[in-house]
Amino acid sequence: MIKWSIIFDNLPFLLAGAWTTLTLTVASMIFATVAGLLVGLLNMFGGKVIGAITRVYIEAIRGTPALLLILIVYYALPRIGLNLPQFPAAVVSLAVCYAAYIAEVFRAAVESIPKGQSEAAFSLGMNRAQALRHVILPQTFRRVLPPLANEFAALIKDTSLVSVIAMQDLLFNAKIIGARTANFLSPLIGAALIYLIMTTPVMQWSRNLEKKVE
Amino acid sequence: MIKWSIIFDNLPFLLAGAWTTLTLTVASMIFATVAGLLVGLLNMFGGKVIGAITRVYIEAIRGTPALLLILIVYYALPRIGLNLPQFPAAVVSLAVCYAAYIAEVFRAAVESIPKGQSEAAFSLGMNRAQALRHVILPQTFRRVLPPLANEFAALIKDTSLVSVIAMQDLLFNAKIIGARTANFLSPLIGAALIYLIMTTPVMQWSRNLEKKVE
Amino acid sequence: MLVVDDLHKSFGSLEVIKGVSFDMDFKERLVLMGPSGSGKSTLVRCINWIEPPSAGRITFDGKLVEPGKCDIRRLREDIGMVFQQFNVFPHLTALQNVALGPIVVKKTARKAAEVEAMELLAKVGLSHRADHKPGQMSGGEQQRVAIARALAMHPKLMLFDEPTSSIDVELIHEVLDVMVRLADEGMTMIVVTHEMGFAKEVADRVIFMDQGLIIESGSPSEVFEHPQQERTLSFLSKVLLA
Amino acid sequence: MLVVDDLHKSFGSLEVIKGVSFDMDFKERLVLMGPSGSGKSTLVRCINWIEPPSAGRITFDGKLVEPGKCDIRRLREDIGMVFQQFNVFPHLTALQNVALGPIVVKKTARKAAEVEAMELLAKVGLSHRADHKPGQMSGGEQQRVAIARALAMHPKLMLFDEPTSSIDVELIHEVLDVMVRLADEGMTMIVVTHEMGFAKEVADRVIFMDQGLIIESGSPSEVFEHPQQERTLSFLSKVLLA
Amino acid sequence: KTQTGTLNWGTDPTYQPFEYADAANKPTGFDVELMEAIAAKMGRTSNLTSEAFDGLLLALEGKKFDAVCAAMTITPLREKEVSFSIPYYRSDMGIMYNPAKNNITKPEDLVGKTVGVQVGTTGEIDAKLITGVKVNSYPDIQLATQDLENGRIDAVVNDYPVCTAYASTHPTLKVIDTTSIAGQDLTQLYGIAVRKDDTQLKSDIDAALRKVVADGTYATLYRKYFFADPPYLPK
Ligand SMILES: Nc1ncnc2c1ncn2[C@@H]1O[C@H](COP(=O)(O)OP(=O)(O)OP(=O)(O)O)[C@@H](O)[C@H]1O
Ligand SMILES: Nc1ncnc2c1ncn2[C@@H]1O[C@H](COP(=O)(O)OP(=O)(O)OP(=O)(O)O)[C@@H](O)[C@H]1O
Ligand SMILES: [Mg+2]
Ligand SMILES: [Mg+2]
Repeated sequence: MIKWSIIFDNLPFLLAGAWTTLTLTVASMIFATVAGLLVGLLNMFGGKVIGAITRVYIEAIRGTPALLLILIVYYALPRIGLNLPQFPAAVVSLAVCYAAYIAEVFRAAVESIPKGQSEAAFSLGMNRAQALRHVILPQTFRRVLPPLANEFAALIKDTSLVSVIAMQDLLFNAKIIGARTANFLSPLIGAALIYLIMTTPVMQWSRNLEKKVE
Repeated sequence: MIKWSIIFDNLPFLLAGAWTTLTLTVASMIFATVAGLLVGLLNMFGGKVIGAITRVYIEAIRGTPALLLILIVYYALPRIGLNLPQFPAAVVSLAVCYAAYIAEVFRAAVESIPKGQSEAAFSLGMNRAQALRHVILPQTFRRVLPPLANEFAALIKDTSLVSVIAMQDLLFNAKIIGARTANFLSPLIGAALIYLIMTTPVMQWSRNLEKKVE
Repeated sequence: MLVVDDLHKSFGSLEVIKGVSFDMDFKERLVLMGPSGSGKSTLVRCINWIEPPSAGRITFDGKLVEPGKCDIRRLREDIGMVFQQFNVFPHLTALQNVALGPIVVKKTARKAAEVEAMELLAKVGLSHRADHKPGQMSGGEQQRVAIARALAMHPKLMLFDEPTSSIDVELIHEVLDVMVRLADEGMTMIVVTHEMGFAKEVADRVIFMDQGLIIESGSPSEVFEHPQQERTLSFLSKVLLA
Repeated sequence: MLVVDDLHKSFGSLEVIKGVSFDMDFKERLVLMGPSGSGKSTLVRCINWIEPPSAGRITFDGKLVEPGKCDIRRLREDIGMVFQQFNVFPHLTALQNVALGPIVVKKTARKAAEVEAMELLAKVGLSHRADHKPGQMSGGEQQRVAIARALAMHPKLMLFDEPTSSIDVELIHEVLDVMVRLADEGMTMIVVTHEMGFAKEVADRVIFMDQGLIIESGSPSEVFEHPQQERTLSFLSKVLLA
Repeated sequence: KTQTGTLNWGTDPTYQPFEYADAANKPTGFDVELMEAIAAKMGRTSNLTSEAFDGLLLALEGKKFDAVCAAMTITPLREKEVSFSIPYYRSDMGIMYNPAKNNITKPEDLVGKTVGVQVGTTGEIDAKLITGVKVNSYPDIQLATQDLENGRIDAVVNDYPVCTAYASTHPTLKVIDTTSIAGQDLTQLYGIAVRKDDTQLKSDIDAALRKVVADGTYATLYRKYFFADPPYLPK
């Protein structure tokens, strides 16, 4: 049923796709993390109006399929004059998507710091910004790593959605091999294994970090 | 940029797609929950060999893109003689996928019950099965509801992937409208709104339940 | 009725109980004291095998406790346990908490089990709370439910592991009162506690542990008033000062 | 130096402080007692505005505390607070914990702040722990770090909210010792505690609260030996019995 | 933006023999070589971008590239959005089926059966012309063929040359040639799509295509991929 020779013979092509997947993931993750931190902080401390706007953004993204969002972002960006080449466009659409998830990661981390910590900071005479900078955020960063690693693994997987619109990522190349060799299953299994090789260590790392935090 | 008339004129067609999305979600969720409970219990209490097998299943699924899994399940199942019609096949592939996530939900819930609870049960002379049935599981069910609701929302979104197996779901119909009216953005926005109408209450419900549990 | 002989317990490479031996008679009341981490909880938990010992022998009621040879679950039916964190079942009412053990383990008919559970709740002063769930109860009430739950199995020995140290200071007496009454009725019991008043009033013997060993043992007056060991003296002075 | 006048505090529809008035002088030591839920913590937290009062007036050091008019943050610099749960900063060493307030709030130079922090750690007996993080410390040590941290701001008043009730029984004295020394040095302080020994030794005045009101107030001997109120008597008898 | 040095165009390389990955997994096919030839005649180099078929025109409009050559049939609906070059290929419709399970000799035999098509193709439109046919639309033609082999569907309706290319690697499948369904002429003409306002590019491509036909390159390519002399020449 599975022809290993097909996977083996086409390994360079699969790996080329995996490389696209990986660079796309890393680039998107960087932008998503920066944007997510920003959105998260604005949502928590930006006041009523900004808080509401960022909340709508976060909830709208989290409630809509990533595939649909990517289609919207990918095809709408050129209409507002942002005519990016394929790779940057994919990065932007994934980052727009993941920034919402990562904003929630930051919010959850800040909220998981016991209330007593900020009360202790206030009781020393610190203002909100000082308490945030010197007491809350430093504690947040350790807690934020495990879920961020998880988002990274999720992002590796979600880059496969980009195959639906444009990019020659791992899944796309697997399908191309399937078309050429008239054996659909084998390259997909090969791709699945390569995805696992990429995601499993990240997820394991996330779990280890989580144990350490506890 | 967004032509509301396109969304409005094609609303029945979009809603027909949403109906497919919804029935598919509900049916898949039922199977995934039953299978997930089973896999979760086997993983925790099934002994070493079964524990390892279920662990591999859970980890493999969680580490691979759902899109890829659906392709594999949908196109590979017939080769092992399971030649299901389209809708049941879609349900099976989504259930196979989500059972792994839901198994982890059950595991996390069982592990979140303080150790003292099973110790108290043992100290009364209960065996493992009795402690599980009378003490642990009844407490688990309340804790399992919020994350299950979350998985339900995630499943609504992930049904959008079944357009790759030719199901006419909400996203698929939106794309058809886009092709026909030469305006992609409007029907996609319409679909996004309908997805939000389906997912937001579920996610809100999940959050409310979570607050109650605490 | 209970003989503990050269008991050892390690967690990984950490030896927590380093050879403890003592024995106690039917109706005897034993109080265990010692600094945090000295192994009191671990010792108590080894007795009903909730923490299986690493080495040593325990004889209970004339029978050697050996997993495989004797039924650990039967042993546990005969030994009641009360925890510092109460560990009452939050999804059940007080009545259901107390009746669950007999129904599930002893296969008592529900009706009969509930009748007895009501009697036990009356005994711990909680008749009016029978239909409440633990979430609506104070710590003192929850701990009394836990005691009634243990009693419902008609244990021959009761283990208490710091039963009052998670309870608001003005509710502690509720629980101590129940325990004193139990002792007066002749219950055999081992109590880990730092409540000096309780120890003086109730204990036949006080055992003082440090670093996994029994370093002193005797009647309350012997141990409290004339401690032989430096370590006991220093601990007692700190506890009494506090 | 502190005047609390008809203070009220509600959480939603639940009124927790129902009109509390008292005043205290410079160098006075006040002990607050009362059953769980009587509002002791809430009262103490209202004084430094960590919990903004719903009604009433607080005058501190001659100035009326009014948000908007006076600077609540300046007020908090003058009032040190020690919490039941320590609330030391887990990501910082003992030294950094103590030095952080002066550095961030008073803009003291890091060097100078750390020199003083070392002195304060010595004062609470923790010189050898300066470079350790809270995770590696006992409860007693963490609470002493918290006291040093509060002292680093040179407060005029120190608030203690059950500072010893999360600490192992044999480590409580470490913290009480430090507090007694502080009192001896003339620190003005309000202490919520049920440690009778401490209250008798240190308190100029004991205030007894119940259900959001002060029901009794006087010297320790007055309140402990001749309580006027039924409620005080019953509470004291329970605490003493325990 | 039109870059002078390159001809940026998009296609969906899952459509043998028009565009697909060769053994070295490089995109190749009739369309690919034709575009290379056209670009050469325009004095440019060909630069191919992959895109799912149903997103091609959208991406064109979004200026991700400037032309689309993807075995795309010229239809009035598409002509509302984009301009097409002069037709560069004429195709019939093919019906691919599994002779072990069904016997299909004419389009009407599909009544009561389930037919797989690629979403957004003329195959999809044509299959829907027959009343009583259930149509399943797949994102690419591989998936449809895969499901035909799995037996979930009874036939695949697609451009005839694509069907035959497929059947050549899947010997269990058979293809019939169809020129009309329900009285409708199914003969299709493929065009290269450009944006409506890009009139200069359209005329450049038309001119280059005529040159490719004139110097015989077109016929050579046709024989290479379809094993016959071209029955139709662009003009
Ligand atoms: N499950 C466990 N795994 C590893 N170490 C443990 C475990 N349980 C207890 N220990 C360790 O064993 C030692 C003795 O613990 P134990 O709880 O018996 O002490 P204790 O005398 O009851 O103290 P306390 O008064 O704080 O309850 C401690 O050092 C503790 O950290
Ligand atoms: N943030 C809050 N929101 C709502 N209710 C609160 C809040 N904080 C305290 N309460 C309620 O106010 C009442 C008084 O609480 P408080 O903590 O002041 O009592 P306390 O005397 O300090 O008790 P304890 O001895 O248990 O610490 C209690 O009923 C408590 O549930
Ligand atoms: Mg213990
Ligand atoms: Mg309090």
